[in-house]
Amino acid sequence: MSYALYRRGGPGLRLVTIVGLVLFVVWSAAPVVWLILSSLLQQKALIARPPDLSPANLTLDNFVTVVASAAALGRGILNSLIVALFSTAVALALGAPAAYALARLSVPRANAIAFLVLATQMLPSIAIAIPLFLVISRIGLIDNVFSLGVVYLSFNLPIVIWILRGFFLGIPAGLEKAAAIDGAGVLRTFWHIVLPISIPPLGAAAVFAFVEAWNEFFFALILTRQSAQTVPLVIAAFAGQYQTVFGQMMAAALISVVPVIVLAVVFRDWIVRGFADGMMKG
Amino acid sequence: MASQATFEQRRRSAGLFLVAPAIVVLLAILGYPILESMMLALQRVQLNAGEIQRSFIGLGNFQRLLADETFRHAALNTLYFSVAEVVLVVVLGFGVALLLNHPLGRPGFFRILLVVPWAIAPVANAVLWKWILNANYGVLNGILQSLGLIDYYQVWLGSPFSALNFLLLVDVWKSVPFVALLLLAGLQRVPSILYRAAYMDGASRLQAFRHVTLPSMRGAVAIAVVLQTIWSLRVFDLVFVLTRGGPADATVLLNFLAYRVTFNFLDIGYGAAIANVIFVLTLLLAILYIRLVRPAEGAAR
Amino acid sequence: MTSVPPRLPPAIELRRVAKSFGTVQVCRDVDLAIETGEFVTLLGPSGCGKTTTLNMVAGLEDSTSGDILLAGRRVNELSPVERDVAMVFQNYALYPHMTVAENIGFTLRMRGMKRAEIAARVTAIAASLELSHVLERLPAQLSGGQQQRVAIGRALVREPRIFLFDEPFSNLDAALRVKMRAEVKQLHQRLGVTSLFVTHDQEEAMSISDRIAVMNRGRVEQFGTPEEIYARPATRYVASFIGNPQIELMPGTVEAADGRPAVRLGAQVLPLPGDGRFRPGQKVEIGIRPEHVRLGAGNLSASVRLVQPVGPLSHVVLDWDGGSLTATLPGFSRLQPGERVSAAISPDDMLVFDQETGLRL
Amino acid sequence: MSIQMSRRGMLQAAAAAGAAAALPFGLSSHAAAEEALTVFGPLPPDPAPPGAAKFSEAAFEAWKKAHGASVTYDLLAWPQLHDRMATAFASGSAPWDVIYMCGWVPEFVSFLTPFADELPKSLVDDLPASSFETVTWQGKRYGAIFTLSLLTLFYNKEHLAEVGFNEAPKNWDEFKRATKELTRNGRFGFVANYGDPAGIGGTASYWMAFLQQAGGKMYGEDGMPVFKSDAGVAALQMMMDLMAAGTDPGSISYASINDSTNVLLAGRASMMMNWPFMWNAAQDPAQSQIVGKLASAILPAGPAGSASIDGTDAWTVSKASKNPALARQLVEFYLDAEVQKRQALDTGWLPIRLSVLADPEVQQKLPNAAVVLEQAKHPYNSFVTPDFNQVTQAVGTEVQKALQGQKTAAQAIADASDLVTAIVKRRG
Repeated sequence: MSYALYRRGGPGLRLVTIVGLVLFVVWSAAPVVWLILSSLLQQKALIARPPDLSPANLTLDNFVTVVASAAALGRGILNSLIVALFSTAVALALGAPAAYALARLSVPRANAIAFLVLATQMLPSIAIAIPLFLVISRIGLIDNVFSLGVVYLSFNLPIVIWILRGFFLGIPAGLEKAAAIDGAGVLRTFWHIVLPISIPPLGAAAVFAFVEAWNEFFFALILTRQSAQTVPLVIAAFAGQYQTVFGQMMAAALISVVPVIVLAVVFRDWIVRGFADGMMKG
Repeated sequence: MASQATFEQRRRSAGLFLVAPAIVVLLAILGYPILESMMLALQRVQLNAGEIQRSFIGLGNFQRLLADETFRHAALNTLYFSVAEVVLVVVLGFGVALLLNHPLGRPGFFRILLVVPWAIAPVANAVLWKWILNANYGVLNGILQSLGLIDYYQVWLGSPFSALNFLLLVDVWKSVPFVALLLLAGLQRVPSILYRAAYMDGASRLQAFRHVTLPSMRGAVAIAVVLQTIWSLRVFDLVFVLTRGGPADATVLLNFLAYRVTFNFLDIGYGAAIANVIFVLTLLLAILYIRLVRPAEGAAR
Repeated sequence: MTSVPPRLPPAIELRRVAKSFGTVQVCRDVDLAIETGEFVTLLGPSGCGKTTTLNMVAGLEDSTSGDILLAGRRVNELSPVERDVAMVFQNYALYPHMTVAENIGFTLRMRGMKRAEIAARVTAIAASLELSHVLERLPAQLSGGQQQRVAIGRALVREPRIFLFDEPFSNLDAALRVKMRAEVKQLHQRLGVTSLFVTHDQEEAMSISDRIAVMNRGRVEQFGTPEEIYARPATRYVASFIGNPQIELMPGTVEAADGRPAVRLGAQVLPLPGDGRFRPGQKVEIGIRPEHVRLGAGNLSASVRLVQPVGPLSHVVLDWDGGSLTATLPGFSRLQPGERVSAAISPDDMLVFDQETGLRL
Repeated sequence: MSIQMSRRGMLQAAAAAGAAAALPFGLSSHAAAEEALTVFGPLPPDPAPPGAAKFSEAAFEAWKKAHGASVTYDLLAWPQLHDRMATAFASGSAPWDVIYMCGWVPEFVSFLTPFADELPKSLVDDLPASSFETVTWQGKRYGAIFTLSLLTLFYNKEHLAEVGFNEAPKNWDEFKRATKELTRNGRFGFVANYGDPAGIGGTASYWMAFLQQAGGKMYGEDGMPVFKSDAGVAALQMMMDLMAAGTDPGSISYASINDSTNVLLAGRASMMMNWPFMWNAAQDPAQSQIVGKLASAILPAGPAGSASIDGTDAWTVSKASKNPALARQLVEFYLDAEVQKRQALDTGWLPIRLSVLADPEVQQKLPNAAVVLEQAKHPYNSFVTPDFNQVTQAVGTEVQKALQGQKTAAQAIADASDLVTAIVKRRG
């Protein structure tokens, strides 16, 4: 068996991989397909048994209605974009240097600090919601997209630090030494060497932070009123006490997924593949 | 213009300079709320005459927990849910990562598809699954019946055990993508030279996986496990939408209980006590997992 | 009271330099003075502290105590760039995201040199290293030898005062290693830049160095020219580390035979040089290098156990009363295993070490 | 511009917004002199106020102009109302003047002002006296119900006719028999949402309706639970019997009434207990397969007659309001007879004013109005207390256990009684 074959696998592994990929596609896509169908069907057809998929029931009404509510959904998307981009950018800007410091710069008690940073995530958000609301309302920043974005740092920053720290720990020490010899100080080493070779994990961390901020519901519920409402609240508004307008809710959900999908398309290489395989060879 | 600090001192001070902003920001956001929630856990809080009245009762809330059967029940549910979720998510996530790392799984399509379950807003996700799992008009029943796998429509969320496991299934579905992403990035960091070495050493593919891939993935797996532990203990919206903790408290997880007690019962002190128990429990589980995944702490250095 | 003529201070000087990580002492009181233009190798097994010493000279690690001087100036607190040293790393440590040109030019960029000048110098260096055609490639697209040359080019481009090499050839195959060794030596001869080289390969060290510092457990056991190290090892450790095949070491006791000192090795008694270095009853260890064992004449009776021809030479392993002994003979030996031979060793060729201190007597 | 989340006629809403923006700017110069009110309530199709839901918009504009007031709506999906309110109250910064409540008056009473005591007599006299029960605490009236929302029985006329019922079951025995006979052809006789134990419309509140039908009460004069009685057990036994007779087994998993409503609307169940909003939903061909087949009746009588529970959608005024008088006037406007009529005709939410309920136009458009009015003649106590959520959580969970066969009715009621006693005592 050649090495190439060894790495790629023979027909057996190939079969297993194909079956696995098919299962993966079904597992990931089936509920999403149903989501798309739901958004295209009248409620009447959805509650039929089995669901009545006849073309007569297909309609774009749900989308028309949802898009017509552009005031709410549009503002929600805009707010979510601002909150998510702000929170992601700040989380990376603060988190990447911190992660690097905790991974490589012999900061005293780095492991303990890193663990404490993570430990902040172990207290449920429910527990801090009321005190947080109190503080933010005292300073008059309720219903403000940026205060919401700052609150999102409370979970985005620690996770970004943790993800990146893991990767920074794996960077060969020689690179930093070479940079030091080449005359780059710590900050320039970080900027010119560490960050460029960490684009894949940075991409993953950015996508993570963006998605979490984009979809966050609980803090958004408590800390916004009308003007800073984010997309999840707009979506949730389709589920009332007595009626859930399921098709419209799914249509709104689909629309709200688009930016994340765009992000995934743009970042799909960076997220995981990064540079040529074996970049870290040797 | 020599600075009077040595190389390592300079690195250390640069490190402090780089780590400080993040810590300061975190402290500024979370410091007071965390301390406050710990204080609240020691208090009895009542809404009276238009304001909050708080009285210090020491460990009274925690004593109450000991006698609270719902809490015990919720703790057991949570333990099962959390452990099962971490295992399932990491194993499935690893599987997906391996698939997408294989040349056949490289096309960007798979990677985009991977992100989708995670990208759907949890609110919408929970409602989507509620409809899928509906006992009367749910599409899962429809599909299984038309495939001949079931004779009658099943009440998936009707019995305690089944309801808890379907809750688990939905959360696993939503959680796998990120962990897979993390592990995929980790897989691509495994130096290919190690596989060459394994090949030279005559290791079978399985042995190479066991002795090259797994050990190299320790760090990534550790992060995935710890993060997933934290998240699985924070599950709330799914319970809120899918089952409301029912039937008969079968799907009450600790975080949902903390929510219920705090926001539905307005028993804020007691709710804070439950939240703090979750905190301690998460901390212990995280430490345990870290120990399990990294048996030799020094070996990684 | 001799008057010392004014002379340049050593290019690199270490004074009682020590380094410990927590309770682990990696380097103990290392003293070393390297003259300008010298090519010095730190030689020793892995974990002996040689790389740490190199890193301390480079400014990549702090010393716990002691002084590091470059050209007479204490540099303990200086950054690597202020020390004006260049370094070639084990595994090359090329920046994976930069092209060859960028890798080589990075250090110039860090000094704020103008783009055009950087390009000119990179081009020149690349030409001298036969890298011109790969300048726009990423390191991952290069062969091992090319990566090695890029690493050297990166060090050369800034024309440093000192070159440091940290096991630079350990990833290369044997033939390439020998070739690169020659290239580095020629480079040194051409440029005459003070160089400090770290390796665990004694042959590499012998072939490339002006002087060698043999390190063991954080200490410099001996610092001298390759010849001194080989012919007059200061310690038993140095003797055993240098030389291929390894020196034979045999414990024995000093006796007086016919009024001359001799050493008893098992049943055999071998004469020692009569220069008064030895006291009867002294516990010693005798080291005999293979090329000093002369076969066909003498009073040692031995039998052939193994014959290993290596081309120009043959190594013959012998069994005798004192233990085993290796002899090196020119050409292809015709000896057969089991054959009995007689051997002679000149007292002057014997290296005698104190059994307790390991120092050569 | 406040949020316009009505899901119907969204285009009109957008058009209206455009029109508002196009108003001559002279009008807005009065802004400085305006009194500002903020109203916190649910988004339609849950019962939303004029201007938020599409009714009485012109009248609302006129009212604002006449009172020199600006009104800002802070509207939220109903399921999230309680949380945001709880957070705001618990943090001591609730910025609203008029607040929607649904059985939460006792819970939040300390943040409210008993404004309803000052409502004009003419208005109060036109409201069912019993409508104040859920908004009265310690003798003071803190809210005004604005829609008569009682549980009644909704049924599929066609299904019932198939098994020989020309009208709704009148009593428990008929109810059980009908359920049993209707359960056929893959359909179920009855469907409910027993998934969520707590709150109004939760499992416990259904049992409370049965409890009153059996002649029982939740609390005694001293405020302690008294439902550990024959009536309490009989009520639960009735639910269990219905379950066995042919309640959709999925009922135990339906966490919101919407889940079970869909079963009835799909024609897959024949009867359910539901709120007045059901009527319009069933007539909408986009979501209903039983258009024209729905009928409504008062709930079947138990040993003590028919009885129901109250949805208690009410307007309250915050204690922190800077302008409580204007806030009260706004609530009076919401309860204005003409506004009430438009509310009924345009949104399907029944009025609370007796005169409007008796209006022939209303009765003709909403045939169930008469039924609800009739139901209102029977008891419909929802037994709200400050710890209503906690009590219903405890009771509802025990009821769920009994419905699943984990406990007998007597056991479950005894356990529930112990739990509720502890809750009431802890309140002190």
